[in-house]
Amino acid sequence: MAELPMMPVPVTIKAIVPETPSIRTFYFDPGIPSSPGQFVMVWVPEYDEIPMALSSEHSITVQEVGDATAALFRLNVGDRLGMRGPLGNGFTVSGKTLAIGGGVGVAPLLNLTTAGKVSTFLLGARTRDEILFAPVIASSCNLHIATDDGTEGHHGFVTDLMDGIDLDEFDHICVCGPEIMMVKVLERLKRAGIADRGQFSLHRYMKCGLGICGSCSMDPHGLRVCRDGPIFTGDDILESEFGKYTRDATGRKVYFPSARPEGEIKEEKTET
Amino acid sequence: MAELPMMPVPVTIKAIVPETPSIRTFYFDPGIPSSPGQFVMVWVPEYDEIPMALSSEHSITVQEVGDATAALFRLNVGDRLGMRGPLGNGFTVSGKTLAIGGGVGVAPLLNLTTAGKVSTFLLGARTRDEILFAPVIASSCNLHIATDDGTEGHHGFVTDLMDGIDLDEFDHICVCGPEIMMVKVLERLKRAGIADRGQFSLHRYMKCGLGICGSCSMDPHGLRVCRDGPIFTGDDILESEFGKYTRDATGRKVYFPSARPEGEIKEEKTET
Amino acid sequence: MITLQPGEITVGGVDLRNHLILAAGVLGTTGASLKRILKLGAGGVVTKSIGPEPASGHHGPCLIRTDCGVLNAMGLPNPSQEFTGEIESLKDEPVIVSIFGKDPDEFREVAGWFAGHARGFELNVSCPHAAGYGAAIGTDPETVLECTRAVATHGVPVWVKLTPNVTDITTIGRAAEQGGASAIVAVNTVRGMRISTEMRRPVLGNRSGGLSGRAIFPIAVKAVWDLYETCQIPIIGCGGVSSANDVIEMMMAGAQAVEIGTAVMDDIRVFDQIRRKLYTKDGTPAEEIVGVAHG
Amino acid sequence: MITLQPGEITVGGVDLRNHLILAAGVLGTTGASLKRILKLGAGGVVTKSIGPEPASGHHGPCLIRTDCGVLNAMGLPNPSQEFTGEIESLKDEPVIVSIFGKDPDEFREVAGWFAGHARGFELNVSCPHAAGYGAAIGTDPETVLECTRAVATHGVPVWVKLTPNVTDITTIGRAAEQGGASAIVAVNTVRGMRISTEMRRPVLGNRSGGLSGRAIFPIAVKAVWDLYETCQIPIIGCGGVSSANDVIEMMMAGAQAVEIGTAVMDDIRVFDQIRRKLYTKDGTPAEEIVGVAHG
Ligand SMILES: Cc1cc2nc3c(=O)[nH]c(=O)nc-3n(C[C@H](O)[C@H](O)[C@H](O)COP(=O)(O)OP(=O)(O)OC[C@H]3O[C@@H](n4cnc5c(N)ncnc54)[C@H](O)[C@@H]3O)c2cc1C
Ligand SMILES: Cc1cc2nc3c(=O)[nH]c(=O)nc-3n(C[C@H](O)[C@H](O)[C@H](O)COP(=O)(O)OP(=O)(O)OC[C@H]3O[C@@H](n4cnc5c(N)ncnc54)[C@H](O)[C@@H]3O)c2cc1C
Ligand SMILES: Cc1cc2nc3c(=O)[nH]c(=O)nc-3n(C[C@H](O)[C@H](O)[C@H](O)COP(=O)(O)O)c2cc1C
Ligand SMILES: Cc1cc2nc3c(=O)[nH]c(=O)nc-3n(C[C@H](O)[C@H](O)[C@H](O)COP(=O)(O)O)c2cc1C
Ligand code: FES
Ligand code: FES
Repeated sequence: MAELPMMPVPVTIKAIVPETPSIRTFYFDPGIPSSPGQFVMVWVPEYDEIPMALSSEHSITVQEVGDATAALFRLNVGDRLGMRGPLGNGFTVSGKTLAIGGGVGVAPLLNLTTAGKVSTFLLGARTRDEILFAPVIASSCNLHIATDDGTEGHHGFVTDLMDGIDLDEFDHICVCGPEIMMVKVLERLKRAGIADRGQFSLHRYMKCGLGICGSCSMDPHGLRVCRDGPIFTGDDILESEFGKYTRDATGRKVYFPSARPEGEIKEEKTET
Repeated sequence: MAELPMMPVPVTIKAIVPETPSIRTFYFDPGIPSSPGQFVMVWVPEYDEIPMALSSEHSITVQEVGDATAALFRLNVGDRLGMRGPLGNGFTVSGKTLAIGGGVGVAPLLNLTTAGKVSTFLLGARTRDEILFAPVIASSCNLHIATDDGTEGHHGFVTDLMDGIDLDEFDHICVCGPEIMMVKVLERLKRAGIADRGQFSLHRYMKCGLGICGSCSMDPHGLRVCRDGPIFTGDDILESEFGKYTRDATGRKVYFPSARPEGEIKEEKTET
Repeated sequence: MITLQPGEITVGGVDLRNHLILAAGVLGTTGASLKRILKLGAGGVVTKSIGPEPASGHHGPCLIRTDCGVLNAMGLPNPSQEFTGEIESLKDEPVIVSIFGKDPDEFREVAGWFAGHARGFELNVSCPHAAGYGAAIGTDPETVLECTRAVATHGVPVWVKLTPNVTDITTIGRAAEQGGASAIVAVNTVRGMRISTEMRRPVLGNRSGGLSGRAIFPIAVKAVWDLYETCQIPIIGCGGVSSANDVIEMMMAGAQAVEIGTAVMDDIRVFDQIRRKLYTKDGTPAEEIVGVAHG
Repeated sequence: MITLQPGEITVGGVDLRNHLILAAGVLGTTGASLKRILKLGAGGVVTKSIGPEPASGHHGPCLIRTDCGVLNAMGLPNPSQEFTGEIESLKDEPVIVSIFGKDPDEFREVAGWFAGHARGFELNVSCPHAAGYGAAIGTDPETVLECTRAVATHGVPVWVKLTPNVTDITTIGRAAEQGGASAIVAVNTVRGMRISTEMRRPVLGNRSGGLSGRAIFPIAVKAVWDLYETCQIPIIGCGGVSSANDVIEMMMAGAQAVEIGTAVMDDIRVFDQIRRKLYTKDGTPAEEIVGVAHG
């Protein structure tokens, strides 16, 4: 792998494109030579440094969720950010690829799609306004949309769209979105006996991005999302904390709402 | 140039060959990949670290003159030394080369000679017993010998041998020996208008060998013998301290016996 | 290269599988991560430093690579008492729990939570970038002595980890020894800072931090050397170790074992890689190596 | 990159041709060598440290390369009073004479030899490997104050060069300031050691030495930062500077100029190389850069 980055590289914001009410794409220069699925640690001076997927070598696509992202949203064209990256492994695809994205998780998949590596894209959003990148995706591949509220495409979850597709046709299924959604995808792949074809882009709390601090370690194998990932194949995370809990900045466990208090999903039951 | 060396590399003494009553060659392993004229800093544990030309990639040829060389002379086959090197620039030759060596100064020239780069060798020594490497030199090129006491070859100085040779025939004249001898060689080259063809291997007090401490700096240009040298072309050292004084470990000047108290050689006068 | 005899060892009252210990705060936030490093060849592991309250640590950037090193100011993020759950399943493993507090009482309290599980404690009196903790305490011999004594009451071996950022590290080492430490760990990170010239501000969220990695190896060797000349208890070398030869070098300076942190960044398999080179059946007994450079 | 306006500057009472000064002990043993470095673009040069008696320095090895740095124990070799002859011909050049002694009287005496020639003095109270000199003196604020005061009597600007090997460098900086220093130079080398595992002994003839070069750059930046927060007199940054960006970084930490030593090893033309990148006609005035990272 390439040399790990050193000091943050200063980049200048060249354009800010509102994508949805809560998501903006920040185009910056110089770009970060990278491959789809890799991420950067974005330094928002005076606030924090946070991980962001590269939606292209010249952009990050950000959802405002807290302090640092809010600070980012207050920046203007001409302002500067510091970038450490590219980090992580990225997607590894060849042959026929299905992409499944939900919410801002579409960002790393966009990069893969515009590279011409995706043949079919299942795109999910809460509502019509929150659909990300539909036109550009539609121009590169076969796009199917689902919205929770039915305002566009299929009325329901993006996972429902998987039923209308012959999963077995695909060599790779690249997935990014809310963890609960990704768990559902993994369950389906597992049932189809092709969990190993799934490539899931994971989010965990990250401090160093270089595989040294341990804040992004996952149970039970201690895989580091920043360095061993952020992309993991489905079989690597089948019997893991994935979908059950994550950790906050202190290292304490935070359970996903759907996960039981014991932190265990009985997969068969929750699915039926 | 190659990476500068870091920690001393331990080598094992494989053979010790007495060359003359005061000079021995220490063969060691592993060898130091290098080019003729380069040197090493030789660490004699418990004593000191001293500069020595490589007489081959696997050997140094040492004259006992003081503490560290005496300690070296007490070592046996199987003992270890530390080597930092190769250091310095080495000789740069092509075409026809004349070598002129005196005393232990023959060492770096041997390396050049066995590489087949020398066509004629003028070899000087105090007396017959002190003649260094005559057989091996004679087997590679044209050898002329001079001894101060006339016990072998020409009775007189090695510089006298230059009179019997058409200097102009040679593209390079590589020289190493006592500084007073080298000065005489340079004077002759200068008179012949070919000072620039001379390559002189210089000795100055060295502490770091890496061009940083400054102990080997020469007047008046501040050339560092360890890094800019140890080989200098004649024109580079014509108007310099060369032949006049050197410096001791404290940095104080030490005048050569033949040099005037003012530290000036009036070249024309001393020669005539 | 000189090699060592393989086999279990005991250092500072703690049984270890080999001489290579994971340093505190590096991949030590979860039980799973510690287990992974043990599986990858570490002879023992030190946990992330645990304190009296859960803490998120400093704002980012928390860590940057520098020339031959890493500069970090994590700010001692830790889950506090909840960490007991992380290491429950590691009861039979060589786990040393690193702890910190602002005074002897806090040290004793935090240690109390782990007294049943930990094979040993390592006192972090040396982190250079957490106000009121770490080096704020570890530069004063008297406080070090008292914190050591407070934790020693639990009857579990106590290692005291020293900061190199003092005029004379041996005064602190002697204080730890007098306080009842079973071993000294030297050293924690060297205080440092980098500034982003483009942003016109220090890079780290905390402004300054601690330097680790190969850059500080000579500094750590010197600290171990000095401590070996003054203290009787075992010393564990830490700082920039990244090869089998570094391990031998630390041991010749006086260390009985080493801790390795930053080198996992270059390759998480570093323990296994070093182990393969360090041990051979006909290797030298470690006793013949430790401190041998003192002549 | 941020660039500076070219032109002469005055720092700590000394007029310099630019912000880049040759550090003490590096290629500073002869007048010719100093002249060469000036010709190659240095804005000023500091000589080898000169003491009360000629000294040969430590036995070798005196210097080895390490990861991103150099470890040296030269042992303050110097020609003593005879050095006056070396710099006579440099009367019109920006030459700062580095001096050392074992007490205020020795400092004053040595300074006296050069009072006519030197544009300034730099007091070496910080060399970590010369028993009784250097850092042996520079870790005690009171002694630093007195030595500074003793040399200041000559009426020539006095820079005091500090060691980073102390618990709190600002106490020493303040002492220098109180003693009448015109500037503080931070830092000298960081104490360190390397051991040859094959030889089973420390490599340096003196056993331990001082670390310099890029490895210590973050340590030096932090020292400059801390001093800037406490002292009023100008600070000159030293330690690991090897690029134009490093110069700007040191200045943002609070330095008005920098000294460069070890970087000459990679390329003796380093001053010229940095100068070409550092200065542009439309560069920023240095006043707007110095200390700017303190916000
Ligand atoms: C590999 C990776 C890629 C990501 N890509 C994107 C992307 O393309 N677009 C996008 O909008 N978001 C992305 N995220 C999530 C993004 O990092 C968080 O939304 C952001 O850090 C929130 O910071 P905040 O200060 O605004 O929120 P806070 O108020 O600090 O926290 C809100 C939530 O964000 C998460 N978070 C906060 N800090 C971090 C951190 N240092 N590391 C990881 N998670 C954190 C936590 O879950 C936290 O509960 C990615 C995360 C990872 C790990
Ligand atoms: C580039 C170079 C190549 C050399 N090659 C050879 C060689 O092939 N064979 C050989 O016998 N000698 C060679 N010498 C000379 C050799 O380095 C000295 O003879 C040796 O250092 C003497 O050490 P000592 O402790 O035995 O003597 P000391 O008693 O210390 O000194 C005797 C004299 O040796 C010289 N000397 C001592 N230490 C050093 C030092 N660190 N650097 C330079 N000179 C020193 C001084 O002129 C001194 O007056 C070379 C010197 C240089 C600079
Ligand atoms: C990311 C990181 C986090 C660290 N956290 C701690 C810690 O929590 N407690 C502690 O005592 N030392 C901590 N340290 C210091 C290391 O344990 C170690 O002393 C130092 O890094 C030097 O060793 P190394 O060069 O092998 O990394 C940390 C170091 C790093 C790089
Ligand atoms: C070979 C060498 C010799 C030195 N000699 C001296 C000296 O005589 N006096 C002094 O104050 N500092 C001396 N130093 C320290 C340097 O002046 C400087 O403070 C240190 O090397 C850090 O700067 P750098 O990283 O740019 O080299 C020496 C450093 C080296 C490498
Ligand atoms: S963020 Fe530090 S190990 Fe992954
Ligand atoms: S020996 Fe140090 S510069 Fe040449």
